[in-house]
Amino acid sequence: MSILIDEKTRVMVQGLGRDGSFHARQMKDYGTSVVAGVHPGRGGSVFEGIPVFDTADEAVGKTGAQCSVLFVPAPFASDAILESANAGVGLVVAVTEGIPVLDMSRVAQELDELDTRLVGPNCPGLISPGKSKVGIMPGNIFSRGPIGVISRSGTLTYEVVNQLSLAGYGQSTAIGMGGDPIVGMKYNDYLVHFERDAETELVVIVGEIGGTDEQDAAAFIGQHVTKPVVGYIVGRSAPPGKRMGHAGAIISGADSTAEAKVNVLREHGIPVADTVEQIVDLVAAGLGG
Amino acid sequence: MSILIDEKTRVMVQGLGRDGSFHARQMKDYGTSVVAGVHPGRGGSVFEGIPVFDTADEAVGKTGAQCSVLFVPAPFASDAILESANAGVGLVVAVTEGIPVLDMSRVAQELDELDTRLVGPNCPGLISPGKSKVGIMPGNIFSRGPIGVISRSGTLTYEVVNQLSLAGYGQSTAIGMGGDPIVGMKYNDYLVHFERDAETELVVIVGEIGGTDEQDAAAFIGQHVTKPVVGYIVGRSAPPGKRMGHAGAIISGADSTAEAKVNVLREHGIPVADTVEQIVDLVAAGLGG
Amino acid sequence: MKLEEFQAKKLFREHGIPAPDGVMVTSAADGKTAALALGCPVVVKAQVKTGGRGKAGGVKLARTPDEAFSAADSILGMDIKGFRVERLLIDPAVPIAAEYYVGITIDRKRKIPVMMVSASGGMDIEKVAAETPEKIHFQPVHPERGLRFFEAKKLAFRLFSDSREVMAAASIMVKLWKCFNDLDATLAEINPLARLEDGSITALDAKIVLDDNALYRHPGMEELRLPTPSEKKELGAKSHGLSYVQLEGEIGCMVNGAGLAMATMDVIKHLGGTPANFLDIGGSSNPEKVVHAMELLVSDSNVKAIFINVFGGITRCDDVANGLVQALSGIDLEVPMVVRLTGTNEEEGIRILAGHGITALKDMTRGAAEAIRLAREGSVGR
Amino acid sequence: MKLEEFQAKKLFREHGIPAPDGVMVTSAADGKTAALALGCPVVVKAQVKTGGRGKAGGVKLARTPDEAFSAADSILGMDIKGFRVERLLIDPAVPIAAEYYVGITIDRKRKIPVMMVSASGGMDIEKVAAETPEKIHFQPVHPERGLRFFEAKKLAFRLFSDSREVMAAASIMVKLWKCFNDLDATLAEINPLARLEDGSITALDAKIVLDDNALYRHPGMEELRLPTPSEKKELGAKSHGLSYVQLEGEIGCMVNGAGLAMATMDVIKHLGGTPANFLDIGGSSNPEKVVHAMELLVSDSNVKAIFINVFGGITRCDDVANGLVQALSGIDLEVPMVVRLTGTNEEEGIRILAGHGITALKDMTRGAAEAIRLAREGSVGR
Repeated sequence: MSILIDEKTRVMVQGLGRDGSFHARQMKDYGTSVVAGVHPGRGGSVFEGIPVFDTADEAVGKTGAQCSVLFVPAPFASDAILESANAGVGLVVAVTEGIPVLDMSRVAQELDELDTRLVGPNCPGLISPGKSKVGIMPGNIFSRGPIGVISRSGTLTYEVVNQLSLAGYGQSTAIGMGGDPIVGMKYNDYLVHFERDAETELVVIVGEIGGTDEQDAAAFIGQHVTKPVVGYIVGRSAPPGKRMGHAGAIISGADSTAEAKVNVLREHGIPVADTVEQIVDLVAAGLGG
Repeated sequence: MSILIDEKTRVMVQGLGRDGSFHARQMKDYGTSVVAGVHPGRGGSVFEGIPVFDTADEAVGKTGAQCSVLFVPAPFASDAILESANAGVGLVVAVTEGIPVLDMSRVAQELDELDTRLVGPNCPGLISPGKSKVGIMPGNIFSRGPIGVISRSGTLTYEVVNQLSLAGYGQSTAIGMGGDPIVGMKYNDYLVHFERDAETELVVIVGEIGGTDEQDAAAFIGQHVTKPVVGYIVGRSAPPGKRMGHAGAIISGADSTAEAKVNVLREHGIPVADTVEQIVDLVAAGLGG
Repeated sequence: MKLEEFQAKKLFREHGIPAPDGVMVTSAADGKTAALALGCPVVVKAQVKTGGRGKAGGVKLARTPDEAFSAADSILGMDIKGFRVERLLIDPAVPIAAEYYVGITIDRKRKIPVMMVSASGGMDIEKVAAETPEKIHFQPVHPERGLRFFEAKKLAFRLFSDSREVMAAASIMVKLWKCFNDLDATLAEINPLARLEDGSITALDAKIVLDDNALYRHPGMEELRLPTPSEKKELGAKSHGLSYVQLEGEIGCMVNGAGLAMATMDVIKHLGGTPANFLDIGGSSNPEKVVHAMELLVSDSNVKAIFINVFGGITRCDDVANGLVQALSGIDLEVPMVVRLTGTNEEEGIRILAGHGITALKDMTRGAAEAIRLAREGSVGR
Repeated sequence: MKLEEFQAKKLFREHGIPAPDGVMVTSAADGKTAALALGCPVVVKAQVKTGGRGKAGGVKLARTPDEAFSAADSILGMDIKGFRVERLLIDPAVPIAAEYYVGITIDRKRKIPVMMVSASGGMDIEKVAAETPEKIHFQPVHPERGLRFFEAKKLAFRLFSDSREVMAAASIMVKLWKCFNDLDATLAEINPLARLEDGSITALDAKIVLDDNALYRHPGMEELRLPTPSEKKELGAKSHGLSYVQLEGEIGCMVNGAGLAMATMDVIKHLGGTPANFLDIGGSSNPEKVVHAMELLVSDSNVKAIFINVFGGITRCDDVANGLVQALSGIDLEVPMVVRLTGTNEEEGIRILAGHGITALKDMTRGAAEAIRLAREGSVGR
């Protein structure tokens, strides 16, 4: 098992520019079932054995794509998310960085009315090791196993996963939920799935400064998650009012500091690592207990 | 029985200007349970024994109003409809004439998401004779009985009802659904209620040129209405492209002519009167059969 | 409020929709000057608020300024479906490769705007809809969200295959929605939207109908009103709170309420008469309104008899009768008149009218029949 | 992008929000001239992108032009929370009866904008939120529908009782939403919104933060950028694809990825060191970026050691190593440097670096500890 995607998930790639083409190939090589590309004006052509369509509607209609991964430039990305969602795609993964926050707010409202879940934007995507990879994660550092990973960051996810893999702790599914102020699914949405997933035995949540998602997760875990959870929060050394790379990583109030988040997690009985290396220790302890 | 309103319906009046004040009094005199007025800036005062509130929220919260009748000028009317709907009012009756059609389109979309039904705008309202009157209809010409009336017009409704009453055919509920291109509930929405209402034995639908609501009703009646229905369509002598008083009464295609509507109704087995007097004869025949 | 082509094209251009930047003229001489300024060939187009002007000879190609002069000269003053041509649009002529239709209007059933496109451009879209409905593609437009680019793109791929043309057309569609929404229009139409030989996409004709109820939000638009003579009469009536539409019949009608006014016209027609007009005086018994309404009726030389049909509702019939008496006292009527009065306090109302020598009936059909009879007799009914 | 008060007030006025129409000046002499032109009394206000300037002495009332001169003279050049005052706003002083708070920002949890109002105006709203949260009233704003008048009215009735004041305040709230939405802001705030003694409502302060990601839609806004020296450095970094924030510590960090960069800073702090900066060079192994990043680090005189922390993902470690070597070959480094390289092909990468005399570790925590040790020793690490 795994959550959201597996080897049967039919994936389409929206936007076959430089990045889209590169990662379409990477995903295919990883084993992802890439069934379609969408690129206006290139309908009817074939890219690396993948049929390309002008619109998401056609791609879904002709290939039964269930999941779309987006490499569309920021000014057009929110339109592309809505195109896929309105075409009936159940899961959209938006890799694109730099989408205006009000665009995402409009997207979020509309997705509420549709049967579509969104991962990202500004995210590395998600991967169910050995089954399917949807996004830009480096497949080789992941390994199959019982750990669920949910992270707001990209390379930090790789760092964490790499250490887990090296220590022998494979992953059921690892998700980069995105570093923007407004993202689609959040910790709690993923936790619901991990809680139900038979393969997952423990979940690592990697958080950062900004917002209060980690607090929401802490409360949610206390009430609804029976599996052990390990936390890690970065940005303890970040000054207030400054954007730390991620648009969402800015300390805008007492609640959004790393300290506040660490404290709330611990108050809910969730062990929190001080360094990446410590995560492995806490995972070992969590699985042992 | 009756539909939508009865003596227990708690009604509030939005907009206590000249018309709103006059008709608030008229409704109260008729026996309508008028529990609140809403007029920004007059909160805390009392009009004719009716407590007045600044906002619909307060009025609903403090009086349990379930129905609101609107006498708010056109430029502010769509906002007032949404105010009531968002305050939890289940039935809004918009008497106001001249609301821009795009405003009504936005209102219609939002009401779809809320649990609020709309009568009108640009309508005389509705009445369940002897029980409750919500709108501007002259109560004295109505009488209690087994006929449901749904009309797109105001005075024409009175004309029809007056003849029915004089001939001894009282009404369960009579509704002026409004003469605008976009109105809230339409024939079919009311027919569902009349079909279920034990007091109603026959429904008269009074239509006019413009749109295809009467055709939709004909198809709906054929499938879902077991009670006899009598039709009457005005505008047979109206030229194409000209607005006959009502913004909705304009022949804009072959389907929206009176002839087309009469024909479709008759094709579905619904007798159609040529004159107001004939309606009474058809009602008599319908109840007899 | 219907705009003329030259006005609609200007609004299109202001919204970024490509459309030929021609010149509106009202004389043949100005037409020639415009042709010289624009460079020939030009198209000389009658500006009338009706379709089918092409078939009626209201659109002509001119290869030289002199041809523009004679085309303008022949079109000005022409009568097209009852509309006299007073204005021309001189547009630069462009080499057309194909013609399409793009329009937005309100879908009354779904209660939202809908965009319609078709590869059958340049034709009457209602004819296309009636004969080959499969050739029209629809896209509902959520009034808050507007037409999204992906929706426009889907439509554009139905009409074009070249991706630059698709993008250009989709962009025009989004702009047309914005134009429709910004102006509170009830119709915004490009027919034809043309693909030119160079692959560019442009609006060769333009139609905008504004929502009269929303004009208060667009005060500048009122200045664009160029009423025809019959519209002038209707607007004059409106300024007195009357809703009036002139027809060609003999029985002048004055009614309170639009639905009842239509029913009155219908019953006249049903009885073999011809209504001279639609006239709704609204719900009040205000004598001044009745005077203005009467003036409208007597100013129509076709009117052979007048039928006043009033239903007293909230306003009582006795009040209405008093209002009518007061209004009619100042009018010297030369055609017969029938008054029908019913509803609240009808007996009292009829008595008041009778006291002033006005015949009043209670029955609408009988009243209409009486008016028709009097019109035929040419006799005076009071 | 944070705007200054005088810029935000101008945008407010353009959106119909009443706000004093003052003058921005950069010298005491101009301040006096402005006071003369506006008429005294005036308020002399430091233009700095931080709160609490009032307490810091950055706002002064001047009853005469000469007082305006001396107030301006004393405020210009002042340091307020690390921001040097270079600009002043001279506003006409108005008689205030009461102060309120009105602001819009994004509610991350509900994923929509939210309007917040409070009768506790003129105070730090975060303090109000922390201490007396019941004094703040919230209204979520649907991003497509916008703030409706009835919603604004409900909020306004929480603050005002006089109906004219309610209507004026509600109208300002609707306009503030439009301003927020039109400009793609992430914050638009009036604090205080003042009721003046004559009952009128006006914005006495103005704060707008624009969404950097949406600036491409508002090309004119870029001209409003008035960067502080540290912002200039960050902007310069951004133009090279680098995300940089200067801090006060000793260990210069260069990391690929924002999350990893924060983790790097944290581990330095955790081990008792102090990070000199946040620096994310993104995912690429582009040598040019590394050169620019290195220049940023060495230009910071606080930096005592450099810690390069790279995780090779899709980009392989050997490619990254080659990029680093190429970049570093042109740099004459005077502080010690530690490179940590891990991920795809890490062994090969470390070998390549070693071949060029660069110490490379696989472990992040050990790398950070080494950098801290070297910084303390002041020795050279290569």
